[in-house]
Amino acid sequence: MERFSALSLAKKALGGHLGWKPQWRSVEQPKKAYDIIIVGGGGHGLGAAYYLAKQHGLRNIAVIERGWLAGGNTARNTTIIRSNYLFDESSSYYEHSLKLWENLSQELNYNVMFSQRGCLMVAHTVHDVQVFKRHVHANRLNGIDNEWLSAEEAKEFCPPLNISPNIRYPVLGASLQRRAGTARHDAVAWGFARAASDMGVDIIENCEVTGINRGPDGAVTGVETTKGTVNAKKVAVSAAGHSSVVLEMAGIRLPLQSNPLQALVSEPVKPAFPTIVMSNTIHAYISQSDKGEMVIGAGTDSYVSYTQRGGLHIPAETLAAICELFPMFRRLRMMRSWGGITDNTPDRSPITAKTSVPGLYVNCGWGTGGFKATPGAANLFAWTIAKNEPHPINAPFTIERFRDGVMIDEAAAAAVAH
Amino acid sequence: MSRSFRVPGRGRVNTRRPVRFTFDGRSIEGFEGDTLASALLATGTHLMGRSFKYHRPRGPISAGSDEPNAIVAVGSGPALQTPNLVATQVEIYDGLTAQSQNRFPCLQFDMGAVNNLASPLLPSGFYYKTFMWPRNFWTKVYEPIIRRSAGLGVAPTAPDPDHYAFQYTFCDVLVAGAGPSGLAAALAAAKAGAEVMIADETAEFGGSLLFDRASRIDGLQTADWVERTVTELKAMPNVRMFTRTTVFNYGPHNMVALNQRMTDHLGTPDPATPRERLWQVRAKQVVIASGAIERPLVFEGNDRPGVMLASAALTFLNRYGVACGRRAVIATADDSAYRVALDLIEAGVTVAAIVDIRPKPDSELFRKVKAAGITVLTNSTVQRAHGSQRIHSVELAPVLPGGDVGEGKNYRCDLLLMSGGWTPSLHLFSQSKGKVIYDADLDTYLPGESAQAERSTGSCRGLYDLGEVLADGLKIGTEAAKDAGCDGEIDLPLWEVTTDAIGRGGFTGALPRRGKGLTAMAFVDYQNDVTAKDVKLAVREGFRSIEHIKRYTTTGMATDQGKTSNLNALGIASSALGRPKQQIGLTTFRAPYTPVTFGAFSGHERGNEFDPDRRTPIDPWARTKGAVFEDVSLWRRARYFPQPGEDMDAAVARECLAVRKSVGIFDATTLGKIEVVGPDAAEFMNRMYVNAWTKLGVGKCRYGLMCRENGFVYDDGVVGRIAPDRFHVTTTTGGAAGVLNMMEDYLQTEWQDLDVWLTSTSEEWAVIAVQGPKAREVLAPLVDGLDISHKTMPHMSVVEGTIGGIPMRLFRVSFSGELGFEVNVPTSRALEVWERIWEAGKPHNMTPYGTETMHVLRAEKGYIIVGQETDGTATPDDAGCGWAVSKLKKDFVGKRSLALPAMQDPDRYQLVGLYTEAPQEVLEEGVQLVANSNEVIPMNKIGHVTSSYHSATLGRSIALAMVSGGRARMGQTLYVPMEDRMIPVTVTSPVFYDAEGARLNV
Amino acid sequence: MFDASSNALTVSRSGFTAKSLGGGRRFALQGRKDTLEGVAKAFGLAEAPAMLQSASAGDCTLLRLAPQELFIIAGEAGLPEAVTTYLGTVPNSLVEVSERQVGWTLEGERLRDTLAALSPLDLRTKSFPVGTATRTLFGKADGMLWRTDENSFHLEVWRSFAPYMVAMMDAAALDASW
Amino acid sequence: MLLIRCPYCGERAEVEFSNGGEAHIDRPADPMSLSAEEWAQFLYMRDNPKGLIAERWRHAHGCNRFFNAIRDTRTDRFVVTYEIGQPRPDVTPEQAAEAAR
Repeated sequence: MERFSALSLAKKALGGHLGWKPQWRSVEQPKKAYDIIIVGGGGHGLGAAYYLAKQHGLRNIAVIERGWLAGGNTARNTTIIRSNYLFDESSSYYEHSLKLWENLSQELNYNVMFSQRGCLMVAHTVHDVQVFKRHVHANRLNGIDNEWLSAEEAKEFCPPLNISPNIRYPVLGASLQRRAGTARHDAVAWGFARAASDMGVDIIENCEVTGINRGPDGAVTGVETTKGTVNAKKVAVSAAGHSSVVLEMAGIRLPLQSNPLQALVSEPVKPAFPTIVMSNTIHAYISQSDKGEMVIGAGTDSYVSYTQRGGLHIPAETLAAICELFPMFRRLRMMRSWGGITDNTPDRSPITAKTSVPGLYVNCGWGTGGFKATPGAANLFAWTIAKNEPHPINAPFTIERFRDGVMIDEAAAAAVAH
Repeated sequence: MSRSFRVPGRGRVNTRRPVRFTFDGRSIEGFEGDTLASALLATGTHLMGRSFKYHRPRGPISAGSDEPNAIVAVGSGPALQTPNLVATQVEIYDGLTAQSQNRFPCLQFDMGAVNNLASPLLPSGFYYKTFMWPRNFWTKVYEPIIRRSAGLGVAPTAPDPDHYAFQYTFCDVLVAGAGPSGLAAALAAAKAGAEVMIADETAEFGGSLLFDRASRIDGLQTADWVERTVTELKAMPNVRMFTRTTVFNYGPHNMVALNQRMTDHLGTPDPATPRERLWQVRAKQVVIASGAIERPLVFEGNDRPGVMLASAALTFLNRYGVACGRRAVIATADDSAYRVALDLIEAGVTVAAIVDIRPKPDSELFRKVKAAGITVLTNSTVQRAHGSQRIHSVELAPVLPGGDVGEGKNYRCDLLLMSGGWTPSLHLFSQSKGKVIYDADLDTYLPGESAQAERSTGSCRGLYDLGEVLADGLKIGTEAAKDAGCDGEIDLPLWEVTTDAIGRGGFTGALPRRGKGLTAMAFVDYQNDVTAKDVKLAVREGFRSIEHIKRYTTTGMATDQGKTSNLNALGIASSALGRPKQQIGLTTFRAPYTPVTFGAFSGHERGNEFDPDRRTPIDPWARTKGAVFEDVSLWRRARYFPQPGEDMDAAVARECLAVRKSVGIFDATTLGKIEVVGPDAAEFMNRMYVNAWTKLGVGKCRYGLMCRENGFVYDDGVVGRIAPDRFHVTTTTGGAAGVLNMMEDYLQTEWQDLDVWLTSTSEEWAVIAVQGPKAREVLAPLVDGLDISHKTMPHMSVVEGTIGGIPMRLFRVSFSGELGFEVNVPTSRALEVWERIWEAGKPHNMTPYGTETMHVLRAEKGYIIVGQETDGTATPDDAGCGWAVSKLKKDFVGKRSLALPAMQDPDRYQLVGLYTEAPQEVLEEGVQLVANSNEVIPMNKIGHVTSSYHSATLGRSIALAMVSGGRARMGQTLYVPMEDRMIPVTVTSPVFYDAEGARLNV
Repeated sequence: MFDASSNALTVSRSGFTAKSLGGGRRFALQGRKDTLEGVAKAFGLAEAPAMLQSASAGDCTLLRLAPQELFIIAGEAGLPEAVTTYLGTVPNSLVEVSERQVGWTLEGERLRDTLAALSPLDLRTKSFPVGTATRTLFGKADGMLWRTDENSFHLEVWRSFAPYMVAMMDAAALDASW
Repeated sequence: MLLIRCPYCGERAEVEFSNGGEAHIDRPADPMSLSAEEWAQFLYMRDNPKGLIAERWRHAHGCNRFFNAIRDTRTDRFVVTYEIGQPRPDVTPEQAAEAAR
């Protein structure tokens, strides 16, 4: 793999940039067999392939993607990265990921532009304050940075914030995780693809998995695809909103619902917003991209849909909330909006686990929060696949937890999985 | 620059109404009807903006909403300066102020243009390859620099004073676009009797007919035909017409969104006028008549000011009366540009040459141009346009057999027009989820099969001949009306159309050039500075999907969203990949069609109307008493009633003591109330709640606890049995709607056999809680002879009666631990009753108290608040309410889950009380607990504090906590780790006061 | 404008007025289909109004807001004796909700445009003829709308939503004139 | 914004409704007799089809009735809505094709 650097860029510039090679090998036709097939070429799947190769020495791997690489939720989220979750199980998982994010550009030799701009979670009610303080204390004792700010301190950190007592839901304060941030979503997937491909992983685009093959003993033997049968002893599904569809091919029902989630950006403006602000109470999620666009997450539609769109009333509601918190942005304009398919579990926590079918693994249920977990989930999923048992961090995130009543209910605990 | 480029006798601007405005501080005169771009061009000014990345000087290439270059800020002041508006759309008025953007210090000399010199180092994706060392430099050094140089305009910094309107509406046929096909379709549909809406994004109806001087319809100039048609449409009662209104979003089920701009074109609008109105239109049928956009040609220097689309020059000339230069060269791959040449000549502009990339163009127009003696170079290309802030010459060169480009010749010009053919606007069609199909003949994508009740007409489906377009509009309009159920007799007009016979043409991709052009910059996406080389680089680096190419290069991602660039990017990618265009496909068309103001989406949902502000009937009284309020779901509740000089702690201590010692009055109106009525009411309650209800006598109350099916506590409240078949159920304030919904869910979908019905009575009854040892003394004289003695009316009973003649349901219940009543009275009479009780309470020093005191009083008694002690993960037993769960019932919602082993785990978090070692130390709510004082991070947490107060009654602090195995830890010392110290606490019963309940039973 | 205890919240704009309704009582009556038919007969009607339809009987108006629900707008005297007598004989739920709701008579030539700013309901006469009644959403408030005449509606919301409703109608009425 | 046909009130805008998840999941008559596995199937496991789904809606801001619908989750086009208690209607190939379009 050719190293990227300012020097390599300058050298190539002399040659009119004609000397660049493809960032990853595009494999048109899969081999007959691999050790491991990863279904889903998003950030999580590509990352899992990378860590399998890098940390577990397994290189005979195919990543099979139905469409174009990272065209699903990796391309459709608002790139918020944070780890200030309430329960130990969650915060360990997301913190594991956040730590990987902090070195990811260097590790992959690909600038994923992880920008630790901090994430303010705004409290509007006495109840919000209680809940956020519980988060702050729980995080602190886990060694995860999260602090409580008064409304005035929050405004100092984010000057556009409207802390007037005269709005419908005045800001009573905010929690701040300074290490939280945003990253360049495509870059993460491309960086993983490049590094994985360099270690021998085959990346196959435009190839849809149409069946999961199993042997007489019930164990996985491979997959059927639109490019033919591909054999493997291990199949790992990382298909986000389509996880139910793929797992159903092996007869596995999941506690998942796929719902539309919309997001939008404004036209680019000069730096006007220094951080990430989230308000779960009035549903406003906003940050400013390096390009200058205000990146805004809207709510989830309540019904199952794979259309990658939703009603206009959903972003309208979000924009009303944004305009209340930041009334100077009312004249900004929506430039582009889009929808994704989120896969939601009943407790709004993910599943990264073995399934009841030997050799079949699943990483799904990330809902609206999968992007932040990309390197962490990939890393732990790789561990689970390689060792056929979970890492202690993802051990609680099984399918069986629903049967056993040991949920990790971040939603019920009044956190929101954004 | 001062010489005018106005062409007398041309254009639709009102030359009798001069309009004065400023651009970058310079005072300029235009005319009514001008856009900012046309008015500036009329002074010879092309330079209007700077590009995003390289800060290259730019002028407009288009005359419409597809313009990528001439992006300006309009208005002044921190609130009103609006960034990123398109100069070709901004209508001028007296006093308008406009500024160029993305330049420092000024448009003519921009320091940022240094990026242009460094451009060899800044190809697509350069940022992915650099800025990684040292690690922390990204956030601190590199990123801030990148951010400062990115962005276009400056966001306002003060709140927007304007307001925005919103409206739902319905129609039979919605026509998007009022060019020739749209007008024809609207006319046909309207004549068929359909309710028609037609909208156009510009200030005038007519589209291309407003600048088509050559064609005639029924012998009329096209603009006159427009006037005739618009007049006819306006006279029809079933037609609504909208200018300055963009159809920007085609949603599911034919819900289409329009944005109407109402005041931006006015100098001094009435302040009551909404700035914009967002329409949500449910249309039975939609006719898309969105037209086509001319494609630029991709060659070196194609972004120099003075280079523009041929159709733009024609528009500026014929619609605005402005010649965009004195001496033009036209580069084309399409016949339509020849018409532009003829019109320019007629207006006195010199056409130095026409260069046609096609080997053998031939059309009536071509012959006309030749006949006019204009130099036409066929099978030739543009090698390079010269100039910096304005083009001064262009090198035209022959394409040699074999495809190489020969030596060319420089042509002097101040205007270089280009036409790469036409790209049908598929945005709305694609948003409707229709699939686009590649048309080999036209070498472009066209609408394929419709996914919704929608049709495309005119040039957006590849028709360019005016006669055909008008006929198509009539046909499509007729069909749409018919499918909308309107098949009235139609007397369709037959229009006689004479027009230039437009041949076909078009080109996508980069023009051929001589040499490798390693340093040549030929722009595909103007605003984002994406060059042909960038697209090729992306392909070279392995980005093969058009979506990847778009993302890697950012082509099509600027404010114009690729209207002029997408097809050229596709063409270049196609050659680089060696795959035909149809195998590559287009990127998704994302809404909105053009940017839409945030304010238009939020409408009147702002300020206090952002959400309903629900107040109780006692609210005015509380305000006169100086109450401080808090938001609880949609309600505002009085939190405490400070007296002069008191803070919250002091007020709450006083209020608490008053209730404990004498009597307090509290507004509990916001509690949810549900009347559960029917012969099967008790059975229904048995199934919904964990408690048993069958044996609850009429006139008695019981604390009810409700779980979800997962076994976790969902809501609670006191329930009174009013009659054998009638329960008065109360819920938490925030839970009212959810509980009713959950009850209806089970009732309607699982237990249809039950004869029981639910009615919300939350707002039927206002609730006045009178609590304290003196409560009975206060109330007894008021209740019209009702016996409310302890004997007749013990704790947890309910009786119907009157209070001062006003109907009342009187509950003897207590959330304070004291003797207490809750007086339920009709909401409209509540204030009256409240004041009567208040008067009666004065001798007892009755004290009004708020939610904070309510919380302290109940915490002293160990009563939970659902949502505070519980968080959706607590079972009844966890919350210390195991006693409420019926052991006898075979089933209730949540019972099966409660039987899971995990629900019986002795280490579950259980409700306990905590005492701090220092009695005056009040713990912070939400702090965590550990078992050992020597824990280090990461600590083994065993619980957290859910409620914590100073108890004036007990003269010390108290806290409630959920602690792992808590009930087995009584007397243990636990620790609260704060940043600087460990606070020791002792585990105790959650009931701190009157554990035996003596005070309730008096 | 805020006085939640008062019913006297009105809107008066050119083209749109909302006048507070006078007194009267309200009953939510629910029961199985036969019961609703029986009630209709007790009111002296041939049959219960169909879904979303209304019927008048004496000084009572019956609105069929749900298959199992008749919403009754009554005078101060309440329900006729024949009705209460009948209801004593069959399973049903009769709950007085006179205090729960407040309402307005809406009139004016911009009535439809004003309501269309708040409600996604199709109020064209052909879709929502005189006599139609339904619950729907106005902005973020639930409301009960009954068309009493070509250009006159009867609107009720839960009491605490009245100030919100008035503020929103007022703003919408102003916008409707542009 | 979807247009949803309430079986009682006719076509109304989506904002009047709330979605109630998968339809035809009957609460077991005797939950206590179920194994934990069976109980979890009832409580949490859901069809999440990419294609036709039978789902519940509630006309929350209208007649307040629950009803069922068949919808194609690839297009959000409804095939039919029907009252609670009615069996899941058969969908003809023509209807399915139209919904998938």
